[in-house]
Amino acid sequence: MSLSREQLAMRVARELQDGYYVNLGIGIPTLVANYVPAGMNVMLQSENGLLGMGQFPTEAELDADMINAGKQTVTAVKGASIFSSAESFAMIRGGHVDLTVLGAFEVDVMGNIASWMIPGKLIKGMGGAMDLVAGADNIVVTMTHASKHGESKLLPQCSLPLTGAGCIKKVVTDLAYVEIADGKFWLKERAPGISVDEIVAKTAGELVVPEVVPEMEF
Amino acid sequence: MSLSREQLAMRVARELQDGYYVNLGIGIPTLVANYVPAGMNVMLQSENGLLGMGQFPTEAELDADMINAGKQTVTAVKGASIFSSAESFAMIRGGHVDLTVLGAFEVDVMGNIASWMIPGKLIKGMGGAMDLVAGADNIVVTMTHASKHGESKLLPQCSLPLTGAGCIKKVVTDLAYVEIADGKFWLKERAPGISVDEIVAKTAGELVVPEVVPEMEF
Amino acid sequence: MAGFNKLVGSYAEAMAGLEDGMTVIAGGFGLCGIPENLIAEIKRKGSRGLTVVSNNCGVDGFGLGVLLEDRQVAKMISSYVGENALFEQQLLAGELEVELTPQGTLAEKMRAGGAGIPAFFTATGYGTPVGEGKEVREFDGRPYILEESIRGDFAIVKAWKGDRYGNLVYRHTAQNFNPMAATAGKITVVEIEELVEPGELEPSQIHTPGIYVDRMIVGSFEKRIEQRTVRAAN
Amino acid sequence: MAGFNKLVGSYAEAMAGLEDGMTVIAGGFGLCGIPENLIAEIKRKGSRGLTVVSNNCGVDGFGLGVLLEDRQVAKMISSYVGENALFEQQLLAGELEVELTPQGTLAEKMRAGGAGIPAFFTATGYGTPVGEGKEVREFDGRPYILEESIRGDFAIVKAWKGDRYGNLVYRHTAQNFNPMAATAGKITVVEIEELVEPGELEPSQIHTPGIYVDRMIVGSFEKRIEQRTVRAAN
Repeated sequence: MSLSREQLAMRVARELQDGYYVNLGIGIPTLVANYVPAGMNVMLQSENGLLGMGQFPTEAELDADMINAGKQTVTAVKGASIFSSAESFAMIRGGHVDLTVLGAFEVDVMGNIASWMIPGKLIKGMGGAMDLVAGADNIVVTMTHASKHGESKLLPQCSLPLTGAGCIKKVVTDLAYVEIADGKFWLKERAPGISVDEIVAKTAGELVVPEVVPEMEF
Repeated sequence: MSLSREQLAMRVARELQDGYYVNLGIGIPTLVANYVPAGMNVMLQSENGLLGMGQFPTEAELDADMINAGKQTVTAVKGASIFSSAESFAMIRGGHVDLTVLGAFEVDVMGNIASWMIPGKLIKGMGGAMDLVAGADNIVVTMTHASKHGESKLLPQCSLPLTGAGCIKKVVTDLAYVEIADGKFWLKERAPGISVDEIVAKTAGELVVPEVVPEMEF
Repeated sequence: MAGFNKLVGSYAEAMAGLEDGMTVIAGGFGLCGIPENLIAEIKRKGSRGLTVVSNNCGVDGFGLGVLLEDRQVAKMISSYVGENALFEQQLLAGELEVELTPQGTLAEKMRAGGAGIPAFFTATGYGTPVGEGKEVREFDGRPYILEESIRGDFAIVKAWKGDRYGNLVYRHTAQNFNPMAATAGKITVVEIEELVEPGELEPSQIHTPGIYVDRMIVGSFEKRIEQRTVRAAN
Repeated sequence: MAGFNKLVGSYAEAMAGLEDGMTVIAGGFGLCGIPENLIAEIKRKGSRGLTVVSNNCGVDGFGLGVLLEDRQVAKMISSYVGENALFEQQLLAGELEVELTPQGTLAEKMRAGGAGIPAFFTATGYGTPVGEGKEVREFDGRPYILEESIRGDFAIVKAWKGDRYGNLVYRHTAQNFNPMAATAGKITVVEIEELVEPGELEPSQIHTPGIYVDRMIVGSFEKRIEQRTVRAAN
């Protein structure tokens, strides 16, 4: 069966390492914070200027001056730091964040990502996404493998305007974990009960399939 | 008589205005702080990261972590701020300092200044001087009008390596106050008892002399 | 020190000199740390044809959103403008121009504008619509695009504590774009929550030195919350 | 949070991995805010052929000056090196290369290096020997030169207070180049005067967030004064 939102987050969480500074995008990426392995510590960076984002506040803790990049009220963990947007993006763009997790509309075999704009629909803007994909060395994209209409989101070439060029190496979808290298997708793991054939059928870009494709375990 | 060091500083101090943020170079420029007119307030910027430099410390106040750009121990006035070198030069290079006073070896009719290097002698470095002359709109150069050997320091073209190009508009020498515009020196004031002829004789670059040249008063 | 007293007596005085067609840089992220009353004064004043540089454009009826009601904004330079129906309507009607700029590039453009740096190279936006028409250059084998800095005729800033010399401290994540905005205005106007005496702020803990500040006023703030998220107390 | 504990047990551990020919960026201005003991460890270790990026090169026998004694430095990138006879001697003998860089450009090069900006335009140095061979471009009718950023294999930094996550606060003007240096090292090593518990430093008052810091050690410091200037007490 294809992965649930929670399983997607759980699978992404396996990319975490102890001591990682991590930026989690809005949506499924945010859920990754719930699946940090026991005994492992990560520190969450929120691009509006907070390193060490904590949980939501209680009513008593609620403070309009304390928000995250999703404009949600949050708290700070002990040892957090708070700084300007320029400092925050110096961190991001200077490659100091260890892992960035974000959603996407499409990725392609060249590591391109489209995640911010669908021409014809209203353009809301890229926010910090272009900075995050350009600045990070280690990015995990998480999304569904295909659209509701069955159209693959893993393409030979992105059809939508790009967020970043040649920057994506790891994709966790509801069907598979795929890496990108040498102008190809490389199938590394499949979701429990999902056949290689289904993944192949739903991957439009060139996909390298090894003899054995391990099944994810949860 | 040609101006003393103190008179040079006094004349430069007349360029101050209430509320000015001022950067004073090492040497005579430093003395300008002693001649701020009564009732006028200026705030001194020291490029190592101090806005609101105060007087030297007493023995009791002495602190190795509290120095100015000349590496002298100093204090901070009430309302001072202390910041990084990047922030300090953002201020300077962004044009936020109202007046910069510095010494020079030579200036020329194009507003070029040479103040940091004499080839053949040891090169100590430019420190912050190139940033100061490039960043400030309002710069006063103070120096002797001619060398000990009588060679003019106000030249058609600087002979020494430049500190900055086309940035100097005001020069206070021991003989005169001269402005630079349209590729010429313009004689504005002469030191008490100094003849226009002497100033003309000691100015190698083209000098425009008005019918009346007021004498400085002290 | 009379010459350094940045306090003004009214919001009208704070925004005096703002003219139609000017560029205004505003601090704030979403509705957090926005100069609420300075924005309201721009609405009251009725200046038109403004270029507004701000990460977001508020929401309908609050923050910079109120400047849309009387069509005062000709152009927005922002990274994200998705919270505002009136914005969408004016954009689709061609009444509003928008220049979408990556958030980090926007922050750096303001900082560079204040710091005398007219342009810088960044990897952000290379190969995307943001990079179109911009110079591309490789450094160490990687392509970067050239981005130019931004300065404003006015910068409007919200701080927490300030002394009359204009030394400022921001509160929590209400800092965001405010320190860069403060450096990038030909005239920088700040509203603060709390006036303190010079010397009360520790010199090395001042976020914005007073040299950047031209005018300051003490205000009171609604501080509307955009996404109210809470957890149950244990 | 074990993974975030930046404390190391010895100076040898702090500088482990430093190899001949590497680039080291050092904080400090004159003798103020210099990482005294990290410099001493580089001397002890004997690494050679180093490129050292620092505003100054200490004085004879103290600060970075001690690295000249055994000719460990191949190249200095500095704005001012006038306080050091041994420096002069090695420079004139051709044993030492020096790249003089305007102080503000040097600070910005370090900041840019840490912030992912490979190059920026600045007016500083245009028309001077510093501008020779560099690209010139006009913006708004004024010429600027293109300067490239600096990164180091190591950055060595001196702070005042720090917690074990590497969050740092600097004391007075000992801040100077330290915050930029901290961002620009592949490995950033900090020595502090006083260790505090995480949470003791107010989050919005931290000068250097721990994300930039790889290793930290608590040291004791001589803090030599270069120009001792005092006034009589009233």
